[in-house]
Amino acid sequence: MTNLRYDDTEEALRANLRAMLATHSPWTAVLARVAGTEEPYDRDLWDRLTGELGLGALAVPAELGGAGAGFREVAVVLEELGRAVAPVPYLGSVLATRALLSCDDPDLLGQLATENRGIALAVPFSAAPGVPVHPVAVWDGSALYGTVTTVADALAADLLLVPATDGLYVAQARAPGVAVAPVVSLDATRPLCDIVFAHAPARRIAGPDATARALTDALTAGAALLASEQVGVAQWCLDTTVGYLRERRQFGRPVGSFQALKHRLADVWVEITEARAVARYAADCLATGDPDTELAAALAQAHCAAVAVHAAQECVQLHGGIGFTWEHPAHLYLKRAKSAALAFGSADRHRSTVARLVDLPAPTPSVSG
Amino acid sequence: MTNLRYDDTEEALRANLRAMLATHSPWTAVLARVAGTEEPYDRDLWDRLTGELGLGALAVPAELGGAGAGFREVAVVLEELGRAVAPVPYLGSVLATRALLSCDDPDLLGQLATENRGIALAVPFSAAPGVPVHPVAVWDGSALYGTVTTVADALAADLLLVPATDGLYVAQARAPGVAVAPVVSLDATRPLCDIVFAHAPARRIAGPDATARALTDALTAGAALLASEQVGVAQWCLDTTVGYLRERRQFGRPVGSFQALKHRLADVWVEITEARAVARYAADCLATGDPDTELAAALAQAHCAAVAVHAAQECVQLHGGIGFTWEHPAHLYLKRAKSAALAFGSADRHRSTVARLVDLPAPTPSVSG
Amino acid sequence: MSTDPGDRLPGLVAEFLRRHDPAGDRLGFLRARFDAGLAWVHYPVGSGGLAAPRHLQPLVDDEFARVGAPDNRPRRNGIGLGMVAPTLLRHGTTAQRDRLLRPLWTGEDIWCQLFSEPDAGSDLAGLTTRAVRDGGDWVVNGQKVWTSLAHRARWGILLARTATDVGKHQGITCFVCDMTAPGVQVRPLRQLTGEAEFNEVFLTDVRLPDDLRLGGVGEGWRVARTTLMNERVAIGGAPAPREGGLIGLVARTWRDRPELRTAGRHDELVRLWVRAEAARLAALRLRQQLATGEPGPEGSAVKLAFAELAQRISGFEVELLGEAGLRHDDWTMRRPAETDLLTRTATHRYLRARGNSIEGGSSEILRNIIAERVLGLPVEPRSDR
Amino acid sequence: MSTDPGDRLPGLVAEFLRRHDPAGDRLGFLRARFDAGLAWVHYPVGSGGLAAPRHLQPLVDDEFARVGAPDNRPRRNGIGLGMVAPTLLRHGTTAQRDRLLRPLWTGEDIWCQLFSEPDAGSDLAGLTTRAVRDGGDWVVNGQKVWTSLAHRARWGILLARTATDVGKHQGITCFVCDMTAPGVQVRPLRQLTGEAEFNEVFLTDVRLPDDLRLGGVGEGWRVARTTLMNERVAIGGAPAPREGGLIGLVARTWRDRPELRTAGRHDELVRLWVRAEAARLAALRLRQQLATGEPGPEGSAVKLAFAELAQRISGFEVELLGEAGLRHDDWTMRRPAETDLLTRTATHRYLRARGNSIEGGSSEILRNIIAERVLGLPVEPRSDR
Repeated sequence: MTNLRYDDTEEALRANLRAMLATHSPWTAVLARVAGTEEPYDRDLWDRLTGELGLGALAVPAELGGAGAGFREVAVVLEELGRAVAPVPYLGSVLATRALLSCDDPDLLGQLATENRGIALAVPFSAAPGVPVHPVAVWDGSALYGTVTTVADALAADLLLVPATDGLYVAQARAPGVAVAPVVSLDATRPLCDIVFAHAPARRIAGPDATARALTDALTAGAALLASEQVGVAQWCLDTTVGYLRERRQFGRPVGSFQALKHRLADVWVEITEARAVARYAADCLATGDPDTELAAALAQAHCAAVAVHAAQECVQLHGGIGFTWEHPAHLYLKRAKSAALAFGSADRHRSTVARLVDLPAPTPSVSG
Repeated sequence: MTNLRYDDTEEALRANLRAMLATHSPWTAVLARVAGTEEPYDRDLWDRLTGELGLGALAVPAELGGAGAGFREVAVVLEELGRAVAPVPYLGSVLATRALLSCDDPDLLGQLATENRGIALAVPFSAAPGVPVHPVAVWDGSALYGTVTTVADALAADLLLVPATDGLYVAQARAPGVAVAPVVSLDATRPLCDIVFAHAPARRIAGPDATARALTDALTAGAALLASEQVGVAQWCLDTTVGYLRERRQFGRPVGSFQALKHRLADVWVEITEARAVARYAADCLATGDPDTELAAALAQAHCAAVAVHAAQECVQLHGGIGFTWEHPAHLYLKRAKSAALAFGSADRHRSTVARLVDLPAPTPSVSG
Repeated sequence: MSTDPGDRLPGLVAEFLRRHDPAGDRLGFLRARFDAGLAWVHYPVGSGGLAAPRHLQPLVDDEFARVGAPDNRPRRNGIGLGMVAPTLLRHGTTAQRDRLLRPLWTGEDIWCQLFSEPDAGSDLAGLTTRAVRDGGDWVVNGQKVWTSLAHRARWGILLARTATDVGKHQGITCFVCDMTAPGVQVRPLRQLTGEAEFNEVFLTDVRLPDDLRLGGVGEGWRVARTTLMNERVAIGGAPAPREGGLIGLVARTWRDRPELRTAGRHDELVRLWVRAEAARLAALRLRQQLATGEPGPEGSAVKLAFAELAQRISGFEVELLGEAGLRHDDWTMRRPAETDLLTRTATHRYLRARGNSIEGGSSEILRNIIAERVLGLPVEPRSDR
Repeated sequence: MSTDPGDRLPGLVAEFLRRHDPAGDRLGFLRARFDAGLAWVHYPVGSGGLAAPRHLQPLVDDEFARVGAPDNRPRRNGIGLGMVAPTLLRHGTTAQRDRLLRPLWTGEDIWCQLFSEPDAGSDLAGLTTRAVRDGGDWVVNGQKVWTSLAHRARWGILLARTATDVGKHQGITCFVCDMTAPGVQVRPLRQLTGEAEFNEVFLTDVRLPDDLRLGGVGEGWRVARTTLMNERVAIGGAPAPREGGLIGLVARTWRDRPELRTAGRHDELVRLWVRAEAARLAALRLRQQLATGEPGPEGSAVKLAFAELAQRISGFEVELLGEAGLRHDDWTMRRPAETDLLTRTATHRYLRARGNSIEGGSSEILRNIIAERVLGLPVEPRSDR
């Protein structure tokens, strides 16, 4: 039977990671970075996470030099990174890893795991599982031409996995012919970029069919795992709001004693409780290769995106004026939550997928009125 | 400019009617009738309303013997009847009157106004404006065959207006060949029936084109005016709940002082404020023949139905256990509100109409994913 | 032989079945099953169990079902099995457990719950039913309401005020009320569906011997909490397969009747399906977490979501049906044996579901509990304690 | 000649335009228009009006607009025109009205509102800024926050505590604060959009002569109520044509970009359109009811609905855009002259709209006001008054 709890290993991983993030990436540091440094990623933190905790290769099989853990652990990592809105390219690296696992390219995977090289899948962050992405063109089987917009985590990558007309290619991100241009992102803690390939040298690692499968697998994993990040975001928002309302006094009493606010926070708690179960289910399906994975991933994004947005909106609202300022971290979570709602396709698209998979057909458009 | 207020004449009409209903149709009487008399309508009350207040012919032009008032006044009457969930066939008579006005049959209209004869339009209560109804068959231009189900207010009618294959017919409801069978209605205060015509004598009063127009006009008027009834229902629910929560004490204080409940009732009040503006707009458009009438009617049912249902549900909920009993009147309003949400087409259908009229096209079903 | 109870249980069931004929005397079979510790395996030995982990129970039930053994008709005695039994287990004396648990489990004794009062409402602790000591007895006077099964019940679990000079929560004591005792009068209470599932119970000079007191004098509120937390889990938390509840009913209507489909309703239906599945997974996750422990305030979330979903789904169903949604089946006053949501009309489901957020702890009370006991938000200023 | 002001006004405007060249000196023209009573015709004669019905104002404005006359740039001085002017009219002395209303109306004097304080939050009356009498002056010390336009303002309407030995509402007095006075320091306050529309204002030994006191000593709360009720009407109640607000923007995107359409989004968009139109009609109805009177607590509903709609519509817009919704335009710290919701990205609108339910009376406070002052529900038990 599917296991929706966190097991002891997962709880230990969570505790380690949370402690490291508390020390090395408090929200004040994230805010300072967002507010104006040149470097959008926290490279020191990323080095620690990949070096000390081995997160970069968490999902790479042990025989290829990876940590050999599963997607359940990856999900716990994402939950904690979401809770800290940590500016590290972890999600992008998981996505690329999942694509490579489907391509069966053990050399490249092994290289990634042992050399800790950054890698990203060059597709728009909004690309949804099962929807064809616009491929770049190929010249003579060895050079790429074209543009991919709004890519997540590619700014930090050494290697790019690029869906092209006749298969999946790997290119050096800093090679001549590759121009990576930062984008002003709604969520500045997850930098996005546009990539222009103009005769960029590249090597083909999979044919068209394997590419389609690898993309679907990667984007499905992205949708399934992002749900855990969303749970982390939502939980931080709830915890922080509860903490604030316990202390803040108005009208001669703690604001948290006002029943209307209590009931709204109780509702957020119920939503998070459900979102966590959904996210755990998605991670467990992914980890065990359950045939329900496609549904679980669609369910995850049909449900958890709105929960994170709602929690973040309530966090801003119930902090009152202070929550509307740049100096308070609430907006980092609001922007993360709202951006994540667009990642891997909107909830609306995932609901269509759910409907297809569970046989709830849309009306056939015949009658009007 | 459109007038969204109530004018002095309308307020006076409201005051008279409310006083009469308070005296002759308190909720205790309505409940007793619903709980088990043979006669679903309050015939005494209906006689008073048509006789003393002349409501039956309110919308019939003065030159034909009617009261010559307009649909704005009719809307106020419906608001008060909704507030009292009064078991009288007023809505059905308004619907038939509107159909006759479109058919330009002054004789029949005059007869109705002066003789106070009950009349109903034989279409399902759920029939929506602009959607073709299933017509009954005609034999030799003078007899009807077929079944019409779930008709409102026809149990009380002397005359039936019947859409048939080649036009609109008028039939005696108690003639041989007409079988009117009561239905167990969700809203027992608005009795429904099925009607079977088996060689029922009838007279044609309009051809196919005029019939289509008359039906659209009647159902549009129904949708527009029902909104006022829904406002009356919602307002009663809010007023009654507020009154109860002001008195009821729990946990050592008035229940109405609990902020979560206060905020919910404030939200209901805001909804009713908006629903009243929408309902007034629909009534005013109808009264002045505004070209926006079709939109106003669709807007009315796209918006006001849910407001009445929400107010009734909150009324049951916030009364606690007592609101769930048969002895408390809240359920009469809940059933009225829920039934009204299906009358003249669901909110979903009216939203489609809004979309068409204001040029918000549905997607063309081509891309899947 | 393994000492893991999961390994031992199938053997115990098989052994039991060798000795007892499932096709024989029904009551005898059930009593024997109780005595063998195969009733609720997580209960102590002697109280129908084997002190085994709670999650092994389905394994045992499945095995008995497989061979066609009679069950204890759990839906006929939901209050007894779901709420009273855990309360007796935790707060009852050995004598009370020995006397009451077996006939409860076999279904010989139906139980009801005598907590709610008309004037107290959600403020359960504001109850005014009095129990006054008279020698070795207690004499009870008062009125209870919303008592399902009172007209069939042998026993009721009763809260009564035994002291008025202390805080309102401190003055309450819990009793087992003998529903056959003189002075107990049960009247049907008709609800907005037209049916009477519930009752009003009038208690007039009802004498209860002190050995029917459950827990200490003045400790009734603590006892009631066990009952109530189990109630919420019982109401919301039954393990259901996907589409096992109301959503499955609506989904089947959708699949069977293409003419009802519109784009707007499609979106609403899929939203409801997603929410129902999320709630189902949350209930499953809670059940996995509670596999060994007792229900805490988290169970409130499941009950809260269950009520909201039942209301939204049944409301949607009525609208989906269009013309048919205007028609009801029957307003006749009836006394149904159990809440029947699946075989009657959509209108009945819609109306009955209104009660889901009132009965067994209103949704408002559950939100208070979550806010205060799970989130730790401050209580409201109160003058009554 | 008719005595109906509706008949007289066009003649008065024509007469005025014969004597004053709309293409001439802008300020001179506006001052003359004020003096002629054509500024706000429902104000008294001498205060820029003619004591005419309020609903005639658009008629006058349209006539001036038709001939291309300069207007007073109302959006640059929203607080002054929308909230301060009615407050001065109701609570100001004749001398104050004579001195302050004309330059306010012409736009010579920009106004700001010095009510909110960091520690008081929604509990506005919990303010701690002190004003102490010193001879003919008052000396003010404290801090204000969320002050839009403070960096451009000539005057501010200020609440300060003048007594601490009375109930917290009774100890407040209202002043007109000279923003050029020594001791007034204005600092930008950056909001989550990256911009700084608002300011913090530090008041250090600011001396205000007693003739800048607005209303009686200790009557500041009553004065503030006039300001706040007008604020809510000003924020939510501007008469708009159909699709005049954010919904029009989204509707145009929908019409222009068929590739963004899905069935689910269609349903959501139409629901939002319906709600926006309902809110617009409600605001219009309120305006018709208030044609002659002053705004009451009912205006809170309009502001509440406006905030919720702005948030839902802009949130929908971001999701509708898909990939483009992930991209923002600019996080640079800026000092916009006015809230600009229509020309920037959907992401900016979404973020800025979060403030709509906080500023100018939070949605929570507005619900309290509706519940208590419109519905008459009991106030919460309070220990602070």
